[in-house]
Amino acid sequence: MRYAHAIFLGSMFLTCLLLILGCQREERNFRQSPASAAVVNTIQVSDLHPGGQQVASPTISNQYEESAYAVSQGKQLFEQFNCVGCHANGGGGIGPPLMDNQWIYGGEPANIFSTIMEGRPNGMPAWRGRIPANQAWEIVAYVRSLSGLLAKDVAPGRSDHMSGKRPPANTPRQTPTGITGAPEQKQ
Amino acid sequence: MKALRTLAWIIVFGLLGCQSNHSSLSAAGPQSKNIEWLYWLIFWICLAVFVLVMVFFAHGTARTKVDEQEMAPVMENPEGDRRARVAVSVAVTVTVITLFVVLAFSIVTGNTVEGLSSKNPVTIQIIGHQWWWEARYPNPQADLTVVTANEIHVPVGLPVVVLTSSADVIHSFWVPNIQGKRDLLPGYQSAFWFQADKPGIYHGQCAEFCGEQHAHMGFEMVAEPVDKFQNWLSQQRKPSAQSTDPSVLRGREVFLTHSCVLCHTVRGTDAGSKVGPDLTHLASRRMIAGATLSNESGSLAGWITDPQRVKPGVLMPANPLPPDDLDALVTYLRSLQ
Amino acid sequence: MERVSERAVLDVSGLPSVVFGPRNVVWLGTILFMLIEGAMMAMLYASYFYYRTRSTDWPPGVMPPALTYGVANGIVFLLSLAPAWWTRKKSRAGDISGARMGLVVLAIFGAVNIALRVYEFSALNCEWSANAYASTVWMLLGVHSAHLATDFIETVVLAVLAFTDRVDGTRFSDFDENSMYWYFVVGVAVVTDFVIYGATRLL
Amino acid sequence: MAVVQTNPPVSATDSLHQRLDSTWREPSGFGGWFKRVHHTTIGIRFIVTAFIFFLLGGILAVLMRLQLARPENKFLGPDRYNQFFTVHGSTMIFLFAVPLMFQGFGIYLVPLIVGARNIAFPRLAAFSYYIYLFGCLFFWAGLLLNTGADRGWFAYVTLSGPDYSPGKRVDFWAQMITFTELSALATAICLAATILRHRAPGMSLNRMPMILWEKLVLSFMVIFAMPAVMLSSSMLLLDRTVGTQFFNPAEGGDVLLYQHLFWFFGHPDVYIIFLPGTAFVTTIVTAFARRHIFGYLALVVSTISIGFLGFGVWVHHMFATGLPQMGESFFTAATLMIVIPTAVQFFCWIATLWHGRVQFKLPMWWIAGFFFVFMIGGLSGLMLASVPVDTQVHDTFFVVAHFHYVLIGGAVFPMFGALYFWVPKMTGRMLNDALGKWNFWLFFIGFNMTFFTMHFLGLRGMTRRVYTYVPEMNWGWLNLLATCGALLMGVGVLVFILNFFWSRKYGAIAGPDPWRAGSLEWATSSPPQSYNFAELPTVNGREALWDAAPNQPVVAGIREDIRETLVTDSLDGDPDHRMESPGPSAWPFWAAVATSGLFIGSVFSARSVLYTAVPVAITLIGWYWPRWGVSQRRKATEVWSE
Repeated sequence: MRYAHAIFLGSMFLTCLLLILGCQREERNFRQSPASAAVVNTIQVSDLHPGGQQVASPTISNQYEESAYAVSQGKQLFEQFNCVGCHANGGGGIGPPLMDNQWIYGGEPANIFSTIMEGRPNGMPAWRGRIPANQAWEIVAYVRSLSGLLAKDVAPGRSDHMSGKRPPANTPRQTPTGITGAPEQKQ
Repeated sequence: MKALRTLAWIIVFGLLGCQSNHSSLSAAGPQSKNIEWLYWLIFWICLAVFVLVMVFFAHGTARTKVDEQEMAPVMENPEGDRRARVAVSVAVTVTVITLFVVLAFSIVTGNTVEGLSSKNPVTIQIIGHQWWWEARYPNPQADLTVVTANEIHVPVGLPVVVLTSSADVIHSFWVPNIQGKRDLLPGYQSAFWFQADKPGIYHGQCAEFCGEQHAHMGFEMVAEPVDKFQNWLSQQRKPSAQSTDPSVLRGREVFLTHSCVLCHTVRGTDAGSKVGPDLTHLASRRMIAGATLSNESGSLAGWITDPQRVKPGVLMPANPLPPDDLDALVTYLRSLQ
Repeated sequence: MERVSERAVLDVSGLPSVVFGPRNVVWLGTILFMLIEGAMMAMLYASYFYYRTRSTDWPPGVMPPALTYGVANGIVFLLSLAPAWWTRKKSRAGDISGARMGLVVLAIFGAVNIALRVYEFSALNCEWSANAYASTVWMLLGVHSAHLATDFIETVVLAVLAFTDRVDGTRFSDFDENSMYWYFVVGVAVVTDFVIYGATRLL
Repeated sequence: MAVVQTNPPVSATDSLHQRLDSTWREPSGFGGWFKRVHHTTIGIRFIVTAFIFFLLGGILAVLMRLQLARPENKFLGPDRYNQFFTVHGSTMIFLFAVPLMFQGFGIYLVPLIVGARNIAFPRLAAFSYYIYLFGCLFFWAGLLLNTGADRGWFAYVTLSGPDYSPGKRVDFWAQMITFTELSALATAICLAATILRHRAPGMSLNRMPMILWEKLVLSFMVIFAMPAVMLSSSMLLLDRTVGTQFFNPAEGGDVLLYQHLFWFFGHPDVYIIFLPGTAFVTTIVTAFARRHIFGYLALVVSTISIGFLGFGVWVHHMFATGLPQMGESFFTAATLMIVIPTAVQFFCWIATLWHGRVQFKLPMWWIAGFFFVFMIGGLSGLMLASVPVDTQVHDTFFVVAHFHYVLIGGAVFPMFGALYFWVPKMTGRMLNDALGKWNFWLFFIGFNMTFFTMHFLGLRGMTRRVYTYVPEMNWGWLNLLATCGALLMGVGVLVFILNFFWSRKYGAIAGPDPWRAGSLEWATSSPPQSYNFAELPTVNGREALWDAAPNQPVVAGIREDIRETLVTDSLDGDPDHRMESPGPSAWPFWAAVATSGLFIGSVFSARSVLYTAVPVAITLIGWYWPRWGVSQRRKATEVWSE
């Protein structure tokens, strides 16, 4: 019995150590942190170069990609704001698919963010002023999860209202290939 | 009987304060009245049983209590055992009979409570959302369907049927003064009857844990005479009020160009999203934010600017509007009678 | 505490130390394990039929599973009862060479069962994520496969053990219990097959 | 077996003790700690660990009460509050009540009461403890790292499904279930086998003390109930990790199936928690009424019928879901029916006291507390059994009050009684009387202050699991009262801890049988030796010590140089054969480590099961693989039955 307490505390400590890596993934910041607003302001509206030119992707990390809660909020907003109307559940339709590794306007968080906020030619409307910045960042995180760019324990599982053949958590990891070419022409 | 009940509150429970309005024991409908009656029946039975058992336990212990430390065990007491056998048998018989009484009254009351119906009831569709209530008064003519949120009006004295469903997780619809609760299950649709007999405003509450803001998922049930109810209904059918007041128009502009429009509907404008509550007649409601805040300019402004302060985790985002935009928006919303 | 004194004693030194069947405590433990797993499977069957009541067509939106591998595996399961029975009989007699043979044959049967089981999954004609029915049949087959794999590994370990010089009386009773557990695995397999292949078509 | 009169050598005492001790002594040292398999060690480990989690769960309860002390309090916030109430409930049910009442006391007491040297399958019992411990640590580490489950101890879908519960919180909960249920099932097997096959000669079924009957019924309840929750939580986990559709309403999944499976476990589990309490009451009442229990047969039948009926009432947790009314009436009837065996037990206890010679010692105080508190809880249960009333009070604080009256009344009060009763057996020292009374009164008054007020809150419409409430509801001062009560209860528990540590140092020496009670655990020293009994006893009546014949025989002929035990017949307790009990081993520990790796890995990646299963198989084979020397020795000496 003498060792019982030592072992108890020891294993408690070890378990904590092992799990501490994943802990911020559970953070739930309900009130928008000023940081996310700051991120917004640094992003330039990218001047578009149709024709396969590579734009330097602004390297801004999206804090929400570390939070399972934020990604799931993004997922909810993706449906509620009717992104599914054009992009379906990532498979594409009127708009391009989001589950593959082709990113017409870049696959970095900042690229996607400005795609949402400023819109893109051929149908993608600009949402600046409509979607608050933090919600847009949540959507960005979700969009990136669709092609397996997020850690598996952050990406959402299957939906409760539609058949999710392959939930983002089970999507094989892909690398964004950046701007891949001219925007598709509408048929 | 009424006096006895009051006495029970005072004596049995000690001076535990005033009767609350929001209570399953101040019935305002035939069903809750029946349930209240059954509650008190079982209560008195239980009280009697409790007192009896405690008395027997206390007496049984006291009468044979000894203070000796080294007491040898009693090995045999045939006479005592015989008497105990009789006593226990009698007690078990009484228990069984009592349970039958409870069962019978329970089933009868259950039938009465569930038996409420009508050929031509007022029909309300209740859809539970995280964390608000959508209420629809369906009409064969689609544009006459009334859509409102978190405030349900019902006529006094008429049976109402509620068609329940859920948009996301399990919620439970409950107005203690009127009727017991009913779960709203995703994937299930069910019908549920109630009737209010006393006019008044009754608080309702989600009773099944449904996430972060389960605590603030309230609503109000306004029971009013039939003509007042009809007036309310026809008022709610109208599209939103059109005003020429410049500040109202300005607020309308703010509403339509900011994030409000992504989630809310105001009939008569371009705003038609179904994510959040319908705001067409927002100003006619007593409360906002799931019966959490009273519907006044100040609380409305606070709610719009920072809903997460009032209800952390709620799905409405913060809207840090410039002060004059906010004023205009509130003015507009307050004009939606 | 010490009550050693001149007193009556109940002498048990003549009692055996190797017993088989219900007398054996391990037998009781195995039975209890079987009860747990049986309860789990029963609950899964109940879930299957519950889903059945909630759907108008059955199987919903997918093809019923193909019969070939299921039936083949069912037959192999039933045939494998013979080596299990043989192992049991020989173990109780303390016949090590008989028990060895029984265990090896049983392990071969188990390997065939597992191989066929892999094909059974592909013959279910649905992905587990298709709908609740699909998830349930996958789980039925999956849970049973876990039983099968466990008992297969146990059989292999016992077969290896049987060829060492470590086989004492308790090991013989373990061979015996292993066969009994195999009966259970076969029994559950038959019921599960009936549910997956039969009920899916008949209901 | 014939009883023969012999004269064992008188000088045997000391050498017998030495021989037995060298065979049965627990290994010492750091490595030895992981190898111990004696049931007293494992039982105490269970009790201590579960008690620690009782305290942790209690701390969460106090924090929640502080949050609710006044309206719109900002002390915790919804996110933390939801984690706290979920972890509080899950801890109290899965990490405290079942492990302590069923497993801890069961593993500690049952082998002593049946008069055996050790539990059946001691290594499985050790495994059961480690897996439970790892489950506890896993779950609580989650809470400390903000991954505490936050969907209630029931985790209803779809709220707990992948769509509405992002992250790993619910997965932690679901896998904690697997840990603890595996542990409970392992213990159930050990206890059932011990009770059925290791009873002292002469202890036929109709002479088994009530506590053995209760543990036997309980083992079977665990065996049939726990698989249901393991299944539902596995299905939930699969839904969340690999995208199965068990509970997705859009794809044929069903939210009510989850509730059926959960409550098919959940209600029997209430009895799994409450039945040990009744057995403690029976035992303590018998000891302090100084007479045999009245109505032994009735109590046995009651216990068994509660075991059966407990499985037939689960739907009364689902009355508000709107199931067909006929079905609901059936479950009302079943629920009321279960009152009958419970009432029979109460009447038998009162009759026992009525015709006994009652010594009102400390454990009896807790039994009196049990009578008062559990009666209230049971009677409010009567109200909940009635469908119409239930629809009003379901999911309100009335229910919170009800089940705390039932569970604290039915489990915690008897538990404290049992601790005051048996801790002297475990430590060898008596607990302090004055501190014990402080403990009792603080806890009792605090308890009633906290939970009696909740009845009113519930009737006034305060629903459960709310992190706050608006001031207009006028619930503030009742909540404040409840919070004060909770603090009082907390102080009461602290007094117990104080008492325990004080008594370990200064308490009066207990001696083998401080209460002069009748069952076999009092026939050996306090604390018991490593081998429990120098000579295995035989039994002549229900209270082995009271009913012993003047020259009650003891068992002879069991080997002392190896860990040999006696196996008896399930019905009559006649000696059947001798069996070697497994000795110390670290394999159960390693197997538990490997199994935990598999469980924890599966939370993060379903695929990981494929490779984490390998160490599990290796450790299990290592556990099983016989040592060469042992098998050779056995081959040389074994006697085959004909």
